[in-house]
Amino acid sequence: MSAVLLPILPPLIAALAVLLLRRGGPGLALAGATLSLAGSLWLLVRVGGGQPETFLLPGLPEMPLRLVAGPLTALLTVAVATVGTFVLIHAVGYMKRESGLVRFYAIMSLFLAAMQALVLAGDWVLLLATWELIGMCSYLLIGFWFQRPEAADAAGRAFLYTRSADLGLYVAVFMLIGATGTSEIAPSLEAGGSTSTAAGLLLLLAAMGKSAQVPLQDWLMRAMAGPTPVSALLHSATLVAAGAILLIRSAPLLSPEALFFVGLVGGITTVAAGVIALAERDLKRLLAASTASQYGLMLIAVGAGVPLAALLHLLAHAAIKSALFLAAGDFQHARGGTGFDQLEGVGRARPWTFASFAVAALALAGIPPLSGFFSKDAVIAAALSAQGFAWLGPLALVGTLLTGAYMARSLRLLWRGPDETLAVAGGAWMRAGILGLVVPAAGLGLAFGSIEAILDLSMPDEGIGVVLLGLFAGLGGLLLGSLVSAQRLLGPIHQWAESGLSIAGGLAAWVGRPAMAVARGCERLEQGLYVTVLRTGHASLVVANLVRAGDERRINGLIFALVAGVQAMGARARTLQSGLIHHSLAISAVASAVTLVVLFLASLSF
Amino acid sequence: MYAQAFFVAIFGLAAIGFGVWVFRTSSMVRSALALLFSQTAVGCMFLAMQTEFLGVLQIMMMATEMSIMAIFMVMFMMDPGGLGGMDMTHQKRFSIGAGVIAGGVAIAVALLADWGPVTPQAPDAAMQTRELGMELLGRSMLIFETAGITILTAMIAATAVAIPVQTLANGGDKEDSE
Amino acid sequence: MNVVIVLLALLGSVWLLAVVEGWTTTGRLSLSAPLLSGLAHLGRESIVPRTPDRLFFEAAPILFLIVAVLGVTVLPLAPTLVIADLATGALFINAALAYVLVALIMAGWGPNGAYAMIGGWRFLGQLIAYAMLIVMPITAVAMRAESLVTTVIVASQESLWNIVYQPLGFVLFFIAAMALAFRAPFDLPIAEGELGGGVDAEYTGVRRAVLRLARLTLVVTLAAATVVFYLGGWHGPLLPPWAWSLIKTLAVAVSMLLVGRYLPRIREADLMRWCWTLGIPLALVNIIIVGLLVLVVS
Amino acid sequence: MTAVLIVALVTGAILFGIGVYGALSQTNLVMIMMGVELILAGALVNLVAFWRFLHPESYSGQMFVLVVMTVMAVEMAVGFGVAIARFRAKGSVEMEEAGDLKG
Repeated sequence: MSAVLLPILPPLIAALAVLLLRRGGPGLALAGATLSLAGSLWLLVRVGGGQPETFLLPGLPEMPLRLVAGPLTALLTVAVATVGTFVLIHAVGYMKRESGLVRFYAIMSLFLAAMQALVLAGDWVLLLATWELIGMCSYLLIGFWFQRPEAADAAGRAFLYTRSADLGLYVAVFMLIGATGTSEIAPSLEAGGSTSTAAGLLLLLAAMGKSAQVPLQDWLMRAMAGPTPVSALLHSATLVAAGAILLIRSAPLLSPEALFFVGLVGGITTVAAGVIALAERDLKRLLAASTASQYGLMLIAVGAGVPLAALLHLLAHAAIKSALFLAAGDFQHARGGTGFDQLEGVGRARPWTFASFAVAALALAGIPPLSGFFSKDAVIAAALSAQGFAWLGPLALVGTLLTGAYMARSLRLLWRGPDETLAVAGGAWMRAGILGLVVPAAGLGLAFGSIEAILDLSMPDEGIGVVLLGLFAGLGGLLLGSLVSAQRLLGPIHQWAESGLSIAGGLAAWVGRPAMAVARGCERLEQGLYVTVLRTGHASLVVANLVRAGDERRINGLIFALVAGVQAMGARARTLQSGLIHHSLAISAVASAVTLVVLFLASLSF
Repeated sequence: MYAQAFFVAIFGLAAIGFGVWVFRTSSMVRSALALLFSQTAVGCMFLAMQTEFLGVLQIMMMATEMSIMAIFMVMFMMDPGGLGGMDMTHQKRFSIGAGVIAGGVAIAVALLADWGPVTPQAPDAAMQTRELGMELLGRSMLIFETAGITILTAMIAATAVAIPVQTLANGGDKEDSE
Repeated sequence: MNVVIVLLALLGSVWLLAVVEGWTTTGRLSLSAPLLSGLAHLGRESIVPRTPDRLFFEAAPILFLIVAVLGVTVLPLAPTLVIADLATGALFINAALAYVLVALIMAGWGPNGAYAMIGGWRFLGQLIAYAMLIVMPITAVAMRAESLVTTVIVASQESLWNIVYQPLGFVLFFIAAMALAFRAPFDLPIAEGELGGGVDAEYTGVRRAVLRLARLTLVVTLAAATVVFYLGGWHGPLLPPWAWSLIKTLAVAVSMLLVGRYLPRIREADLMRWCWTLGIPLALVNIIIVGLLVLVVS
Repeated sequence: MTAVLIVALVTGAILFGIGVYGALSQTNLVMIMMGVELILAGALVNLVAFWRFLHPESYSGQMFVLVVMTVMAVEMAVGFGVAIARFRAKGSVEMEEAGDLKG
C-alpha cells in the first residue's frame, strides 16, 4: 500500500460504496474526498523532499501501469482534492432538493478518483485510461438532468468535442511510445526531433479539446446546463484543467515550433474568450468563457516556456474559479436561474455570497494582494520575457484587461437591481463550501514562494515594470467593466461575440461535417463487409442443403429400416407376453435351464 | 455316523413327504401346515447335521411364517377347506416335466460330482454359535447389514402396498414374517 | 434320570397351579379338585363336530401338550438338573413356543366352527405380536450372559438378578408371557364372553382335558422361563437349588393367575396396538440400555 | 461319511424339483409362493450340507444360509403385500385372471 494510492483509493471506494449501499451518498462522498485530501497532503509532505514515489500496477506486458508522485503531481493532487472536497461540501447544500443523489455522488467520487489517477499517472496508458474516465464522468455529470433536452444535448456535445480532440492524444501517445519504446512518461519526453514536434502539436490538440481553446471553446459554455457544483469541479480542477496539466507535464517535450503554436492558441483563446465573456448574458456562461480565457493565459505561459507560471496560475485559478462557480450556484438558488436578467441585484440579497464572489472576482482580475495578482504577474512576466515571439506579451495583457472588464461587469450587474430572494435550502453547507475556497483564492499567492521551493524551480525575477503593467491592466479592465456597458465597449462585434464568435456555423460546420463524412465512409465499408459475410453464409447453406439431402437419402433410410426391423421383432416377442405369471415363470425356468446348460458346456470346453 | 445318516434320511423323507403333500391336498390350511412341517423337517435335518443354531432358527421362523401363509390362504381363496375339490393347477404337464428335469439334474449332479474329502468332525455347537456371531458382526458385517436393510425396506414397501388405511393386522404379519 | 425328575416336578407344579386356578375361579381351595375335574372330563362324552378336519382336530391338543413340555426341556432346575442343555437353549424356547401357535391354529381350524377359527386366528395375531416381546428381552439377557445356554444364563445372574439388572426387560417379558399363555386379561382366543370359549369351544371330554393340561403346562413353562431368565434360576440361600427354582416358578405362575383375575379382558385391537407401538420400541430401548451396561461393566 | 452328504443333497434336489413343479403349476399366488419357499428350502439343505461336510471351518456357509432365510422372509412380505393389494383391487389372487400385463 504505497502512499501514492492514498489520494486515489478513498474516492474510488466511496463511489463503490455509494453505488452498493444506495444511501448515505453525501457522507460517503465527503469522507472519500476528505480522506483523499489528507492522503494527498501526506503524499506532498513525503515527496516534498524531491525524490518521486513510484507504484507499479500490472498492466500491458513490458509496460506496467505506473503511478508516479513527483512534487509537481503531488501539488496538483492537493489542489484537486481541496477543490473536490469543498465543492462536495457545497454540493450537499446545493443538491438538497434533487433526486438521483446516488448517481450524483457516486459519479462525483469516481470523477475525483479518476482525476487524481490522471494527475498521478506515470505512463501514457494509464493516462489515456483516466483521460477517458474523466471524459465519461463529465459526460454523465453534465447530463445529470438528462430529462432536460438542453442538458442531454450539452452532455453529448461536450463528450463529442473532447473525444474528437482526444484523438490527438491517442496518436501522440502512440507516436511517443513507438519512438521511445517505453510507455513511461518521463523518459518518453526526451524524444527529440520531428517526433516531439508532431507529438507536441497533437498533445496541444488534445489540450485544446479539454481546455476548450479556440476553436473548440463552444462546448464549455453549453456545459453550464449541468449542476453548478459540477461546473465548478469541471472548470477549476478536473476536466478543463486536465488539458493544461497535460501540457504542463509534457512541457519538456515541446519543441520551439510546438511552443509557438501553443502560445498562439493560448493568445487567441484568451482574447476571444474574454470578448465572448464580456458579451455573455448568463452568469455561468460568462464564468465558463472566462475559464477558457484563463486557460488561454496558461497556454501562453507554457508557450513562453515557463510552465511554472502556468502551474501557479492553474492553482490560483482553480481556487478562484470554483469559488466563483459555487457563489453562482448560490445565486442560482436564490433566483431560480443564472441569466443576468434574473440575477439583477441578487448581490444585495445575499451579501455574504456576494462578498466572497467579489473577493474571488478581484482575485481573478489580479488585484493585490489576492492570489490572482501573483499568478497573473508570473504569466505576464513569462509572456514578456518569452524570447522569439514578442506578441505574446500584448496578448496576455489584453487577456488580463478583458478579465478585469468582464469581472467588473458581472459585479455591476449582480449589484444593481432589486434585492428580493427565494428561500435557499442548505445555505449553510453552500456558504461553508464557498468560504473554504475563497480563503485559498485570496491567500494562495502568499504560498507561491513555498510552492516554488517544493518544486525547486524559480521564476525569472520580473522587474517592477512588469508588476505595474499587470496591475494597470487589471485595474483598467475593472474600471472599463464597471463604467462602460458591454455594448459600447465591444461596439460592432458585440452581436458576433454573443453568438460565441462562431465562424461560419461554428464548429458544427468545421468538425461535424468531416466527421459525418468519415462516418459515412465507415458505414459504406461496413456494408461491404456485411455483404461478403452474407455471401459466405449463403454458400455454406447451399453446401449444407446438399449434405442434408444425402443424409435423408442414405442414413435416414438405414435408420428407418433398422427401426422397422426392431418393431417387427417386438411384435413377434409380444406374443410371448401373455401377462400371465405362470407363463412368465415357465419362460424364466426354461431360460435358466438353457443358461445352466450353456455354462456347463462352457466349463467342459475349458 | 450311521445314526446321523439315518436321522438325515428320515427327516429328509419327512420333508419330501410333506412337500409333496403341500400340492396334493386341496385344503389350503392343510397345504400351508404341510409346508410348515416340511420346513420344520428341513430344520431337523440341520440339527441332525449338527448345525444347531440354524436348525432352531429355521424351526422357529417357519412356524410363524407358515402360520401367516395359512391365514392368507384362508383369506384369499374361495373354498379354503377344499371341500369342493376343485382343481387349482394349470400347465400340468410342463410343470411336471420341469420339476422332474430340475430335480433329476440336481440329483445327477449330487450323485456324479466328486465332492472330495469330507470332514467327519463338526465344531462344537456353542463354538459354532459364537463363531457365527463373530462372522456376522465381523467379516460379513456388510452383507448382514444389507440383509437387515433389505428386510426393513420390504417391510415398509409391503405395508405401504397393502394398507389403504392403517390397520394393525397387516402391519403385524409383515413384521413377524421377517 | 433328569427327565423323570423334571417331568415330575412339572407335573406337580401343574397340579398345584390347577388348584390355585380352581381357587381363583370358584373361590374354593381344594387339592383334589383338579383330579376330580380331570376324571370328570374323561368320563364325559367326547363330541366330534360335523365335517371336521379330523387330523388337525385330533392332533392339536397333543401337539400343544408336546410343545409345552418341550419348552421345559431346556430350563434347568439346578446346575445339572436339566434335560437338554442345548447350546441354543434360549432360542429353542422360542422355537417351541412358536408351535403353540401352530397347535392353536390347528385346534381352531380343525373343528370346522366359526368361533373356534376366529379364536385361532386371534391367537395368531396375538402370538406374532408378543413373540417379539419374548425374543427381544431374551436377546438382552443373552447379551449379558454372552451365551444362549440357559445354565450359563442362570449362572450369569449369581451376583445380580436380571430383574434388577434389566427391569424393563422383565416387565415386557412378563406381560408377553401372559399373552403367550393367553391367561386373562389376554385370553382372547378362548374368550368365554365373546367367542363362547373360542378354541376350547368345540372340544369336550378327554381332548378338552388334554387342552387344559397343556395350557397349564404352558403357564408353568413360561413361569420357569421367567425364573431362569430374570429371577436368577436356582440361586438362593439355605434351600437346595431345585427347591428355589420350584418355589420361584410357582410364585410367578400364581402371580400370573392372580393378575389375570383382577384385570378386565383387553380389546384385540388395543392389545395389538400397545404391543407394536409401545412394547417393541421399549424392547429395543431395553436392548440398547443393556448393551451400554454390558459395555460399561466389562 | 459322504453318504450323509449325498442323502442331504438328494433331499435338497427333490425338494427343489417339487418346488419348481408347484411354482409352475399352481394358479394361486400364495400357492406359488409356497412353491418358491420349497425351492429355497432345497437350497438351504444344500447349503447346510456343504458347510457341514465340506467347509465347516468357514462360517460364510452359515452366513449364506441366513441370507437365504432373509430372502424367504422378504419374499413372503412382498408377496403378501402384493396379494393384499391385488385382492383388494380384483377380489381374487387367481393368476389365471391376472393378465393385466399382457403386451
